Amino acid sequence: METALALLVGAMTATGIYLMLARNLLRYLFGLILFSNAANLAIFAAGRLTRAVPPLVEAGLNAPATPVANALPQAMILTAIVIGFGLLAFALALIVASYRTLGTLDADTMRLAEPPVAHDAQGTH
Amino acid sequence: MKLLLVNILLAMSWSALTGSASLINFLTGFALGYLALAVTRGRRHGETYFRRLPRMIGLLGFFLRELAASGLRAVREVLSPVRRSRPQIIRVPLALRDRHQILTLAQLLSLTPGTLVLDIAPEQDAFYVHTLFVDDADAFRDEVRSGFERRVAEALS
Amino acid sequence: METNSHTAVSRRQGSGRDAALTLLVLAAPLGATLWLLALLPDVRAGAALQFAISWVPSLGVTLAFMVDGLSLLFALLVSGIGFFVVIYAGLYLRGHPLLSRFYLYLLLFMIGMLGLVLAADLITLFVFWELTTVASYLLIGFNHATAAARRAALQALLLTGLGGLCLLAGLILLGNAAGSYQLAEVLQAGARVRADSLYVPTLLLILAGALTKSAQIPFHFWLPNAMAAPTPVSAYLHSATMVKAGIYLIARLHPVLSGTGLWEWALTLTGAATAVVAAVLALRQTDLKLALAYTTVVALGTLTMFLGSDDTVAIAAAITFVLVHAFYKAALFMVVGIIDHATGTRELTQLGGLWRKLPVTFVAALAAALSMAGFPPFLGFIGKELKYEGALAIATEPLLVAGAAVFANALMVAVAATVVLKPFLGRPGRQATHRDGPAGLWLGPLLLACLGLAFGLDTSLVADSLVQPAVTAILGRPETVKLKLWHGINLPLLLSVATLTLGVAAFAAQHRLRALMDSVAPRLPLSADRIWDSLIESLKSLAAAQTRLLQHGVLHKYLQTVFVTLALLLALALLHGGAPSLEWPELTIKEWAAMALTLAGALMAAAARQPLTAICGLGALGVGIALIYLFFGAPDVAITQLLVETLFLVMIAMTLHRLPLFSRPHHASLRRGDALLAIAVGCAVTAALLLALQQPFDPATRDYFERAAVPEAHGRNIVNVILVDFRALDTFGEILVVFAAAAAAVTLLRGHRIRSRNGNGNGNGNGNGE
Amino acid sequence: MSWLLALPFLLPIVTALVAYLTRRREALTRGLSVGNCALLLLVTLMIFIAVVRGGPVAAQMGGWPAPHGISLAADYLSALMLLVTAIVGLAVAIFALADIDRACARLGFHSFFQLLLAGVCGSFVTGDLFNLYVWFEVMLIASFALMVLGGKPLQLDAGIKYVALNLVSTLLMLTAIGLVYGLTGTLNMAQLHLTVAAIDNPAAIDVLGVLLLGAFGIKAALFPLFFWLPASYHAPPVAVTAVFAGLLTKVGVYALIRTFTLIFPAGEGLVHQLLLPAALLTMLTGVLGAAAHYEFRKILAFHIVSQIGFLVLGLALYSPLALAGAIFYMVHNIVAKTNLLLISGTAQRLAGSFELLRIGGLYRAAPLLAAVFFIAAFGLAGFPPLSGFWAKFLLVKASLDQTAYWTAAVALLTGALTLFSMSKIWAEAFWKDHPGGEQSLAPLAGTERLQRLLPSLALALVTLALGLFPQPLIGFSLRAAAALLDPGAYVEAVLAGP
Amino acid sequence: MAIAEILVALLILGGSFFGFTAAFGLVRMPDIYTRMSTSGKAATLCCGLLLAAVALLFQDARVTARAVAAILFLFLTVPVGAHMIARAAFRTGTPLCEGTGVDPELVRDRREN
Amino acid sequence: MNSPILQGATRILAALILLFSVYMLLRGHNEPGGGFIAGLIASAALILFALAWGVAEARASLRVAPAKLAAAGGLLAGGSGAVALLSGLAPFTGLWLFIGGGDDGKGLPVSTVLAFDIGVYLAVFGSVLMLFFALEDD
Amino acid sequence: MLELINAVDSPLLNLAINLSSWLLLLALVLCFFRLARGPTLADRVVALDVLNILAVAYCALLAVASGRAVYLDVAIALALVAFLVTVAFARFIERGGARAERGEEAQEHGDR
Ligand code: NA
Ligand code: NA
Repeated sequence: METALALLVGAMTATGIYLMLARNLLRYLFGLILFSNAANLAIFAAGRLTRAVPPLVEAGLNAPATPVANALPQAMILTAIVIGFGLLAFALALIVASYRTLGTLDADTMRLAEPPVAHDAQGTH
Repeated sequence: MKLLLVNILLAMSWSALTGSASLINFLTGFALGYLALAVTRGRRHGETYFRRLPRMIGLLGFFLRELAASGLRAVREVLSPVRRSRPQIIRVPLALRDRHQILTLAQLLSLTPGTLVLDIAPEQDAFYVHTLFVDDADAFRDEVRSGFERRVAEALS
Repeated sequence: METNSHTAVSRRQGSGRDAALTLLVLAAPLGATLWLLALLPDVRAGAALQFAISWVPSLGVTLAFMVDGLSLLFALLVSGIGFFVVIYAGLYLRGHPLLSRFYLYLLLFMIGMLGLVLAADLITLFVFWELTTVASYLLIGFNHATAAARRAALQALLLTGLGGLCLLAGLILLGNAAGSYQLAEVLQAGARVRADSLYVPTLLLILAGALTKSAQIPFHFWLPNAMAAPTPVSAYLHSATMVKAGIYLIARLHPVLSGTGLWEWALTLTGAATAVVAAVLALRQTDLKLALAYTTVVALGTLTMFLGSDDTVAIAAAITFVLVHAFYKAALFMVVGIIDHATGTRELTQLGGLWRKLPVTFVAALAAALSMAGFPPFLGFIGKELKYEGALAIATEPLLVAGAAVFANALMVAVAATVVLKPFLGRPGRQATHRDGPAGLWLGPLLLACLGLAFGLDTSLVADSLVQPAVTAILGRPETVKLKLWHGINLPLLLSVATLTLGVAAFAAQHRLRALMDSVAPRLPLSADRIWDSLIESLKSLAAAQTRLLQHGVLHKYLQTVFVTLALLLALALLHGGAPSLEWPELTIKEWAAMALTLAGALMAAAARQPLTAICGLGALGVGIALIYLFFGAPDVAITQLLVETLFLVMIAMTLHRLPLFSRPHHASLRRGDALLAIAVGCAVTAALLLALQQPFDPATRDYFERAAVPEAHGRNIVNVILVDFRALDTFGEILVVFAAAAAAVTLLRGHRIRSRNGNGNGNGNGNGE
Repeated sequence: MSWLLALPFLLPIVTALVAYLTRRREALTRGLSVGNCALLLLVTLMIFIAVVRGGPVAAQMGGWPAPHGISLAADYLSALMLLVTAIVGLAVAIFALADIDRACARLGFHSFFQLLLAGVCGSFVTGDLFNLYVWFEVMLIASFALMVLGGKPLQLDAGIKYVALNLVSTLLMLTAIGLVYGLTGTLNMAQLHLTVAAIDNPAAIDVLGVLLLGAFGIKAALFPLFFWLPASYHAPPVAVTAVFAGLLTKVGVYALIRTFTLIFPAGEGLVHQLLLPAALLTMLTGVLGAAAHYEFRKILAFHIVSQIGFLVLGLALYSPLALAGAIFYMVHNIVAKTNLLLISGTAQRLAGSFELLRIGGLYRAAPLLAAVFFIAAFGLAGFPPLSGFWAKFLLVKASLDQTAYWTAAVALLTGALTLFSMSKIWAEAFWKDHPGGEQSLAPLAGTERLQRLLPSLALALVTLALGLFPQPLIGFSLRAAAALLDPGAYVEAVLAGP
Repeated sequence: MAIAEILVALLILGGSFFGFTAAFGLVRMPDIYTRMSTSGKAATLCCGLLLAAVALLFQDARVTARAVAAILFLFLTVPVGAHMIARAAFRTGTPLCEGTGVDPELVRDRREN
Repeated sequence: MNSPILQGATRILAALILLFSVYMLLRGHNEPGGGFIAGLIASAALILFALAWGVAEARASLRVAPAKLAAAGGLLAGGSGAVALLSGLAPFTGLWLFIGGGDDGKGLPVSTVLAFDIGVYLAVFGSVLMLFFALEDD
Repeated sequence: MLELINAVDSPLLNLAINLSSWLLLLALVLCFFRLARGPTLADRVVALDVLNILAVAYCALLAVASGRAVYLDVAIALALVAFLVTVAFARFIERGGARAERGEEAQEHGDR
């Protein structure tokens, strides 16, 4: 089972990176979503898979009666998802603000911080 | 609405008290709660709720029936090899003015076979309805007025 | 010249305070000199005074000092000449607004130099070595407003700094070979060091430090440029003391490192070449200070040349010459300073007939020049005789050394003549604006020049107490050195005569020689100064090219580089360790479906031509992933995934109308490289995951959580128990992230409004924001 | 002890939250920020003393036994890093009083700054791999906010690159941690030390090591993953750059050191072979980048990169002396680099620009500033008797001791080129006259002067003190290095129970 | 119990059949409006039936409450959602399929605005 | 957006969703749910409201500024972790009180853990709203 | 081939569940076809909406099949989500997303 998930993780990572490499920031953002989902799935697979048994203890018992899914990776993923949401939301806000201010979504044309002309060595020292 | 919530709360308490969580038990609790509320509240405040509740249940039944019919109609239309539909957009004037009533009507219309509320006229006095199976636009308008609008008005006023 | 940037008014106002300051500063060299003089008898008796405190015991570094013959000689030079220089500078820079800084640097230098020559620990020595470099930098750049001074300061700093770095490496290697940084132990470990497999690099590194500091060819060019410093600095640092630090170091480590062919040849050849070339260059100069600077280089070359040997006479010659040179050169520099002050120029061609106005200065200059030219009975004569004797005593290459010495000395005679005769006795040129000036100004040069005469007349003053202990220290064996004015007619005397003759001839022909050199010089392919410039330039263009290549400012190329690196690293690791095996997964159809939906959504997003299409793809992907979580027993995750994914997509949809569309479809063919790269990384991630999964899973923590959730944490949803209890800290951090992200987004989206409301505050302006 | 270990992040967090609620009451938030930094200094000092006296200390959050719950742990390295963080934090907090304008303060500067400190402290003190990720994120998002605070076009442009590249690192780190968990079943770093050692699967360990190297390499700005740093550090307000320069990349280096000593000891294996060339290239490319620029902060930014190379070099050489060198270098560098950036801000405030060609005259107009710059800059270039000398000495000696001659050569060359850039700044900003004449220099006065110069002066004194009296820190670094190479005491402290 | 079982079986089969129809309608119907008309309702019904099956199977008040809540929620939201999209499509001029009749009054309304 | 149908539906829906979110929050310790999920659901309610009625209306009906909610949530979560200090326990140690129950744990549970989860709920709720309102306001 | 873990004991119910599962999966595929195909944005949004609702249905089916009410909560969350997405996207289309369909000139250059 994990093998399939591993392949899916690879495929999602690949599509994510492909999008991230585009010049358009919105595409970058979409790629980031894919990549981060892939990372979450990787954690999920890494904790080993168990079919359809949520890590809940039935009322009245002290421990799960049957083997249940590994809860720790789930907790990790939950944390990672929420953190990822925060980061992605910020990235989106950044993109919106950048577009408003810089007038483009093409990251390659954003050259304010690093102007394209090489700095001439012109100091008098 | 508040009373409805209180009623539900009462039903839940009933379930908890009796210790049985079955549906039957809940409904029993609801009925008991309804009675209790009707007694305690009397005529002063919640009068309409007690009269409205049966009508609301009626509306719900009507709604479910329509929904089922609508679903079946959709199935037939989708699955049959021959296209029966005659799509058209009809302007349906509204007699209702209350927001909630308009909303309910729109929901109902949308769930009726082959009809879909596209938009509300600028003066909020008419729906634009997309229909699939209507031959006669005027007949449809009448149907809406006498069927849906009346029930909605009864249940929610 | 240096002081033209401030007004006479400030000069008058500050002069009282300046004098007080000078007196205060004067206490330092005076005290040091007196203390050192008091040590003379002990040292002459052969005692080496030790003083050590623990500094960095973890590294075996002690703050250790030692006074033996060699260090005492140099220390006395430093403090003694320092005394005169401070007096001189107090008047020379009177009223200069930065005089206190000048003294600070000068004192810093003095400390550095004294520490250097007195250090008894290699690392301590290095620390003070670098201190002199820094002080020199600050002093060369003292006239900071002029570009030339800044350039010269930088040049000196970089060159001696580079040398210093080599020296550091060399000293560390030496310490490793000797097993200690303690000088006493290092000096005992000569045989071991010379036999060490790293002897050659050790020696070369140390020499690199010494030779750059002492301005040996090909590193000689910084010294003439350093003449941009105020004259007291030139007199003190760049003739009498600091440049001799390299010489001191060579002498200091002589017992450890000398005695090999490499040592001999390296020092002799470098020294000889330096002496000869610098002598020629000295003659060419018409700026008095520059001419003197080149003669300093000559002197340093000569010293280096002699230190290559381990013959007693050669060493004695070197030591004597250190003294000789210090006296006359410091005096001459100060004389030049006085001329400069009085006339406003140092240009030989514009000066003449100054002896009338500057009679005392003239006397001092004459005495110093005679010593420099090696006329009896000045100490310079003794030094020269000793040099020739020493040169002839050098076993391996006496002719080379003697020849170089004669040639260099002859040209020194010519330069000495030029420096004194033309300005003071030549046809009157630019007039001096005032007379000799206050005594403090001419006292130093006069005294120093007279010392040259006095020591020449009574050699015992220096021979027993200074030269002999120093030679003993260098050679590591008790030596007896006798200095005599008259040896009788011998080969050295004949060489002296030849020197004088040649020198006079050169003086007579100086204009023709200078013209010749001026016509040749531009045709020479190389000058060290120009090479330096082009080195700096090529450094800058290399830096610029590298920056263009790496830090180009194009985001997608940055990302490409990052991912290429990642792919290569992972590929390397996988090739290194072996890829995991792949087995066909056993999945139910619904699991396949969920995965297919996920993948299809991903592909749809990747191929989408419009943002909303991509978002729809992501929506499908979100549902698919949620289903996967659901199928494998993670309902909490599934719900969260759905909610978060949706909220995010809603956010995008909310902002999308303010953003532009993708302008044109991105043809897959255009980005085949990116696709390959992406696939490579994807494969690597899969492989990494599979590798991790190969290991049998250790369930201890999982089991613990399942056991403890209900009885100890009172919760039946183990995931939630982990979140709020077992690992509550993670959750706490995570809500902070979300909070901060929200606040940051608010900042971004509202920032411009708040800013425009409040107006632009001060601070955080960006220089290149336009 | 458990509370003492938690305070370094709890204090700034509470401060951040309260400061955000009260961000419109400026006097209050400013007082909160500085006050908390002072408190933080006290707390970290207490931790430091505790560690010096009794060795590594640990605590179990929630009282859940290690290795199941989240452990906090402070060994020598952590304690030292916490202390330095607090020192830098306090200096920057004071400086920010003058440097951060009202608009930025109202946008929440003090909150984000405190959160950044919380993230940094959390990273240093946690003994749990996933918790480390969380603290990294806290730090990262706070840094995002600070990077774009004020929203100038330049900041947004720089912010895009900063964010875009750092998010990649974050995701790599997350993936890698997930895989480490999959391999070992635990997240506790002490437990990982034991578990990984028992795993005979070099392929998996190599791959995970490389993934972590990539993730932390980006954070630490290692060659060739450093682009985000020079692309962005010149954009935000100076106080922000200063704290970034001091702390952010160092947390990446800390993570590298922690990971590759405790979890995947780097003495062998692929990562070990990769670290050395990466370190050397980082040193060289960084310092060359600085040589190409004439903007105060860009020069400093490239130097950050270069100096990261030195730090990683210490790890790559993997000897007690080398690691001690890296630790000493880290402390020295944090102090000196932060100070240089603070000075750049004051220089800009006085002379009107960060462009060296457009400013000058500070040597005469601001002697105190010149003095502290000189100490910081020459300290950075490794001149004795300043702290950088000992840092350089340790690393060069470590290289030579291990017969890594080329390494030593590159280290020395880098030192020389550092000197080149520092003297460039000195010559252009301080020595040279201001191109606009003396009237272009706006003088400092009163409180502002104090707020700007006091931190610089204090940090310069630290640089000087570490140079004059290096033994305590060198001795401590050697102990820390020994503890890193033999983490038995750390593991025992963590796993001993609550 | 057997009757409940049969009822549940019928409900889920019917529900999923409606679900399938909804999706099929999406593919088959000629324009956006007809697609929405058919699939929205079918999908709602699909969910309703399946949720009813759940309620029936569990016979537990809490489960039933949640199932009823889900059904109510869907009934409230699906038509609104459909209306929103339809309105958006309509307002932005998404083309109607061939042969769609348009009320002349509507044309007048729109012209007035 | 100004769609009467949406607006009308939202009034009811938002209330329902909020109610649902509280339900998810309170039962989260034993069944799927908890502070995260509940917070996200609650914010969905107000986002819906904002989509239908506009942000100003949503803000007004929320009454408390989202930032305050978020920060208060953070402080509540931190504070509930700090309660342990009073008992001399490690930070974030859960303290439980079973009101009206014996040692068998059958009483009504009140715990710092629940307070923590409520803090998470508020923080997520407030933060997400901050984000959305800012994006929508812009 | 198609097996559901924890299926109830009744063979009748099992059969029904299996059949339903197939039907819903098939529906999912069809839905995705429309999602990918478009052609208008509104089409995609409708498809996504239906996809979400189908997922709700699938959750209900899982609840029946596994006997766990947990899936019901997922269903409710999903229903909520589906509605939110639909409203937001509809609003986007109305606000100007349609310009994409009309293929208006893009403002941005060099995008790939
Ligand atoms: Na991070
Ligand atoms: Na940094």
